Amino acid sequence: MDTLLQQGLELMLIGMGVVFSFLIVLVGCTNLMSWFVNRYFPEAVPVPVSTAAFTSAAPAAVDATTLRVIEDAIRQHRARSGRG
Amino acid sequence: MDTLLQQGLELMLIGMGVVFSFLIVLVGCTNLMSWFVNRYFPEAVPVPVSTAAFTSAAPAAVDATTLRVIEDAIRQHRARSGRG
Amino acid sequence: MDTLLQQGLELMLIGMGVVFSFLIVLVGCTNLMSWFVNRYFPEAVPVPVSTAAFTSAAPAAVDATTLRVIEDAIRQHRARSGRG
Amino acid sequence: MDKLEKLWFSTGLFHIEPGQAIMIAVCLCLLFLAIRKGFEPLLLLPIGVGGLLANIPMAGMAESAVSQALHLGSPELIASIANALGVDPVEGIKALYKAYHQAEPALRMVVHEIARDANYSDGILYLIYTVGLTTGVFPLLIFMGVGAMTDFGPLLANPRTLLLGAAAQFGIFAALLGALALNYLGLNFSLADAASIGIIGGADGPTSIYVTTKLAPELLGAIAVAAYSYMALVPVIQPPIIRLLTSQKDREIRMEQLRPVSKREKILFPIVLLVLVALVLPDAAPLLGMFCFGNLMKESGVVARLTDTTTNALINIVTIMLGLAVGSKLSAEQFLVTETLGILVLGLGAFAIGTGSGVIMAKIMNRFSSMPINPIIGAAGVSAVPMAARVANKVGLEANPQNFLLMHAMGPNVAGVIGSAVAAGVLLNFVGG
Amino acid sequence: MDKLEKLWFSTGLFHIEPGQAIMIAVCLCLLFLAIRKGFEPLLLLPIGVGGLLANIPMAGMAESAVSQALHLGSPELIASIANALGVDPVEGIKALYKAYHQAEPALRMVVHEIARDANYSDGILYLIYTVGLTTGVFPLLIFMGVGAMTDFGPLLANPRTLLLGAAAQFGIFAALLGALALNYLGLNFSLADAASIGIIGGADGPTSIYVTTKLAPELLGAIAVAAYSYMALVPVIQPPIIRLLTSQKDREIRMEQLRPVSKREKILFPIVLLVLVALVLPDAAPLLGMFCFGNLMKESGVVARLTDTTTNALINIVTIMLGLAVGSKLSAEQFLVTETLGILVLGLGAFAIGTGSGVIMAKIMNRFSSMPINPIIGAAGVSAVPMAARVANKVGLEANPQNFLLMHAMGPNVAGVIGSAVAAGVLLNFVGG
Amino acid sequence: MDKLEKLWFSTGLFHIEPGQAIMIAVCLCLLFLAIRKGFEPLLLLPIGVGGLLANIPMAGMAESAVSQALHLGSPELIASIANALGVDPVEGIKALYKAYHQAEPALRMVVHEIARDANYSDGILYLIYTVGLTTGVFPLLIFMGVGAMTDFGPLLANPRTLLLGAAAQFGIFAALLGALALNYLGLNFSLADAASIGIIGGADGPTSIYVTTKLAPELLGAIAVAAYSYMALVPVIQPPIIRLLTSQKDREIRMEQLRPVSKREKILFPIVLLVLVALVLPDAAPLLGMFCFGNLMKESGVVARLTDTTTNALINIVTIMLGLAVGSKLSAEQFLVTETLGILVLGLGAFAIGTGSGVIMAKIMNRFSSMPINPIIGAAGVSAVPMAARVANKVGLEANPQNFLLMHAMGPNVAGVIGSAVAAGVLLNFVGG
Ligand code: NA
Ligand code: NA
Ligand code: NA
Repeated sequence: MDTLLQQGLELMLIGMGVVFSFLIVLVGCTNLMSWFVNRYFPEAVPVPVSTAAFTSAAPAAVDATTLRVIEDAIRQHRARSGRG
Repeated sequence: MDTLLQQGLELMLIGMGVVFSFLIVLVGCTNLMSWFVNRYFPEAVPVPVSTAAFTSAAPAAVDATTLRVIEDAIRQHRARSGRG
Repeated sequence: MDTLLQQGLELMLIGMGVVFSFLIVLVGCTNLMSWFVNRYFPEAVPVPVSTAAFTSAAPAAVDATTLRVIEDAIRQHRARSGRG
Repeated sequence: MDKLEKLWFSTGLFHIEPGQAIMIAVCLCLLFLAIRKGFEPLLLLPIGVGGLLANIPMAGMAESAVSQALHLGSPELIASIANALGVDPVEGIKALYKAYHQAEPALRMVVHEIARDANYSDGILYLIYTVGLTTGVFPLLIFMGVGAMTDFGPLLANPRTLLLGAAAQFGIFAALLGALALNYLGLNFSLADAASIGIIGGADGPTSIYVTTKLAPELLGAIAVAAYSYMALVPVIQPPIIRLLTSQKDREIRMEQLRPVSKREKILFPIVLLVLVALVLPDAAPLLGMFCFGNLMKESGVVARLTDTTTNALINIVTIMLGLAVGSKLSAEQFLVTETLGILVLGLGAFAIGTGSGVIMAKIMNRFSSMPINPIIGAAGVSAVPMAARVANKVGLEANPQNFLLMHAMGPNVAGVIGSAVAAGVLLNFVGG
Repeated sequence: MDKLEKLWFSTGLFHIEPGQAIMIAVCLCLLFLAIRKGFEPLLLLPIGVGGLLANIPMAGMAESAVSQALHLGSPELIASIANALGVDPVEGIKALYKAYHQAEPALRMVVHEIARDANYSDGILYLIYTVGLTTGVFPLLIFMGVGAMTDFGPLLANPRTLLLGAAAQFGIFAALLGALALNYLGLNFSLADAASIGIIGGADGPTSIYVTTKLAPELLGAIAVAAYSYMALVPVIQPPIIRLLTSQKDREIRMEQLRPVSKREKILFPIVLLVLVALVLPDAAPLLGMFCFGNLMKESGVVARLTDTTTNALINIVTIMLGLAVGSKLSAEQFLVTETLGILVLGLGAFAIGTGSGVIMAKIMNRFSSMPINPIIGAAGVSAVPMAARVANKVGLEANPQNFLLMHAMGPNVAGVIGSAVAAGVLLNFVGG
Repeated sequence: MDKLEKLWFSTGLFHIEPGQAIMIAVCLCLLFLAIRKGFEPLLLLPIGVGGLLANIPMAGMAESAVSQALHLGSPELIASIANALGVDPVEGIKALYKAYHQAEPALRMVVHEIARDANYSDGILYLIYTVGLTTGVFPLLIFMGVGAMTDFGPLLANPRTLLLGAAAQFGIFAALLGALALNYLGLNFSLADAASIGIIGGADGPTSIYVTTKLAPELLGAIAVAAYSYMALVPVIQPPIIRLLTSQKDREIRMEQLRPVSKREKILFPIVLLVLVALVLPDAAPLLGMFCFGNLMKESGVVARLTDTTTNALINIVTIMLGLAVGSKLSAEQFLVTETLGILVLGLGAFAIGTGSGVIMAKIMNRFSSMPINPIIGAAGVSAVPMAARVANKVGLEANPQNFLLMHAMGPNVAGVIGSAVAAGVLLNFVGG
């Protein structure tokens, strides 16, 4: 039992150790990469940070009615040949 | 042979019996459920029965030309990166 | 070794032979089919040859902006219920 | 040059058997019906192509590696297989194949390996069939998609119409009896065969295929073709029967506007149905379970993206594969038999009787109920969604141009789907088990 | 008539066990939470239905053919299986099943064949589970899709926030220890069980499922339910913890506008991450590999049609199947045990501790850094994308209506996904290996 | 602490072999070509990532459980496997692996089980490869999708151009001979290898992959990479060859407007082609059968929803999986050999010779025919649809700004697809059989 808890503690130490060291290294590599890219391959117009972490959560650029119309169209387009 | 036909008859009796009894019970449960819902959880605006049993057969709410335009758009959108 | 090269040569002869004879036969059948169709089942308005061999490369019938609007709509429509 | 000879020996013309030629012609007819006549093209087109591919001599696209090795292999190869099976090669291919199927799994794997080493591999149609149909996965996924496209609103507005869906299943059992009766005319149908034939009367593709693959796989080709053809022929089959069994006065009956049905009822119905199945009819659980799952996804409205994929990409992919797999069963030795004729006749009978009993049930219900039902909609009880409902609507309009029965007919129509799934459960339980 | 008796014997009511009834009720609750309360419906709805189907008596939809044969089969059938396994039938089903699992593959195939010949076939949920989860394919495909929907822009604009994602993983290991500690209270968790429970703190569905199927499949149902429920409860769980650990002044900290990130950086990041994983952490390669693949497809912009399918048809299909497969593990004997209570408690603890450690890490970083971080965004380090980031934004606006933290919170939020994948790799390496 | 040691032992850096490092670099180049240079990104991106994942040390994502057990397992584990195989462990891994592959299926399952019990499971790339490529399912499904995206209109308007598609296949057999000739330079290509290399000249991805997986799977990585790279390089490879073989006068030849083609002809063509294949060339049936199926779905117009899914969700999903599966074959021991150089050279030669013979064929046809053909379009006969046709159009416009050859070039272009499928059939029949 104790050995089990001990194993658990060990695992925690190693686990958090690996997680932190890996992500710290990743921070380093990322900074290096960004520095390198912006230093040697700068882009004319840099892309601004998109306003959401998920394309799926992209902002609604279309008003509701248009959207509904289009959705109907899509549904029809798909359902063209009826039941599968 | 006869036994086979007999088995068939038996099967018919049981089969139709089960089908009917099951669907009669279902009628009961459905009525109970509907009564219960409309009694205790009535909805503000009840949804009218849609005009088709298949969403895929949904009425064309978009005029043909719009539809065609949109379909082209969809096709382009999908075919953006050409042959698979 | 020589036998291997010899096999290769044989394979080339047979291969090109088959490819050519098959496609020549296909030319014949195709001409026959086209003649037959246009002779006995002519279509009122024949479909003009589409301007690309791939539907995916279908002509852009929609201007860029409309396209973008519609794509947003589609994306929203799909992403309606967020992350999978 | 021997290679040229080998070339000629490797053509289809050299090896084609009359049966294969006939089946290719049959499949071309199916394609004609699907494309030109619009007979359920979503399934008959893939089925037709699948059947055509399955009957290409030497290609073995619908056969396992072992079956190809036995039919196309060299004498040495066959000898080594016979040796592995402990059978004398002179007993012929049939005997070898039988021995293979009766062998223990481990031995079968050895034989399969011998075939593989001789460069024979399972045909793609065989693979699709094995993965999708022997497991029952394809019909169940399609049933899920159908559920996600079904609206129980009309049924909930008038639950009594469920009984019409029940009555129409009589066609199933009538055809079952008919099949057994045909044994007296020299045909040879087991109870399992008869059950599979009967289920054609369910007028529901996935249900028929699901039951047949479990009870009588060798009849799958004929039964699927019959089922989908007659579904396409519903506008031809049903009207005369309806007219025969109803008076002009019957057909003119006006039905009152259906009450609006709340979203909550629509969400709860598949759950109620599912629980009921769980408690009463476990044998129908796979079919109705997936059906209710699809419908719940649709009505809940909280998983729109899943519903969208279920009713489009997923059901379309499965439909293509299902069609090819069914077509792979259109082999000459299985299809070009008198039994097929019997199946076609019985299937037609099943549809007719189902239609009739639905109509009659409606008339009986009118006896005992104050609010009248137009007996025409009883015909929609055979399912064949949504075709049968449209037919009912059309016949109704002929009798009375103001009489729009479509919505009223959708109730029995979807009820018929449930009804035949229940019947399928009974058959699987009593015949299969 | 004996058939009527057989009919009654074949109903669910006759066979249902209390456990199954309770599990059906539990699944109905899951459906209620998914549909009415909007708890991660994309997964809890399929899981709920899958669990319901799995608990239908006699249907055996979540069981292998052999298990069905043993539980539902006739005495003769069981005797023949026992005979094949060389076990005395009187030792009971459990012993037979154990013997079956310990038997050699060839023998198992023989037994499976006996079951098949007796008309028992693998249930569809069992098939989906076997094909998609035991192989790890489903969670990996979903991870690919999630990668294709993730934008690392905010993270690249402020890479330091990766450390918040690291700190938040502390919840995983705390819960792991907690699980082991619970053994003193009479529960019985192995190290593998504890690791699977801990990973709930990763607040990442696919990661939890991937790890659990490899380390403790019998806990899958409970763990998946806990993981997705708590992800849905993030808006309830996190705010109090954040407020407890931060002063009003902390929460009002304004963070400067993120710098624009170039397309090139976004394309290179998944490649850098992938190479780093390859060199340092092979055990995390499957999860992070597929994740980076999806993200590279998205950011490269040259395979839009693949990205589109990955983030729609493919991920939706897999999500449905994954849900059903997870639900198939909601059996009474596996779920209705005190361990499940422990799992629910520990899972909640893991979320809370992860949130807390993320916040504290942010405060520590503020000690040593000039440009301050609003500690609220530390809470987003648990991932639960994008819910946790939205919560952080909301709490931030309460403290200061001008304080828009959403974008800043997305950094630690996606960092949390990487962090828990790394932690999963460590657990699989040390516990699994 | 021993755990720390285990930690270091479990890093990739500790285990990486030079070969793996080089292959990772190679894959990064592939990604660069796909993303930055736009080389067939739809396939080269997944292939590149697949190759990268396959070369991650210790991860074994492209290896079976047994292979992982042998390469990564403890001495005890290897000993128990050796014991099961009846081999002396000292003979080394290679010997064990060989013995495993030669063992009977049942024994192999036992070994696989030993590996599974030691917590090794088949890598995901290995699974995808096994399920999709060894069965041939992936290339066939992609061919179906390509068929559903192909328009035979231009070909039907001028069937003679089929001959250009035939001539261009000469590149296949020239490369085949070349491969055999290279044996004199110390390389070591069997007839099967040579056939697989030759098929690169078919300029058709799925066909090359289908043939190679059947004839020389160990060359798959190199051949697929060569095939797709050269397809992307068509705009570089073809123009000089065309100019070399044609005079300015040749290139200025105007071709008359193509006649309109009726819908019926388009529907009948795939059927005619399919029947012809059935009667003459069964070996090409799988490839051309699926191709015609896809095209029939498109032209029939009655199954629009199936066509839509086939050309989008389905082909995209399969493309992703196919790419990963091909990439999984980019292992150091298979790719970093002189043979690969030979393959790259021969592949280029195949493209060049195919282009040339197409052009020359066109000039020959002009000798015997009244209505002239612009020899440029002969180059499109190698297929590489639609790139080669666009190149022909571009070269034509250079010669004469009024000379639009695109539609005329589409004929030989799609003819080339049929041509190489036929050639593939011959090779599979004579080399594989
Ligand atoms: Na029915
Ligand atoms: Na996390
Ligand atoms: Na070609």
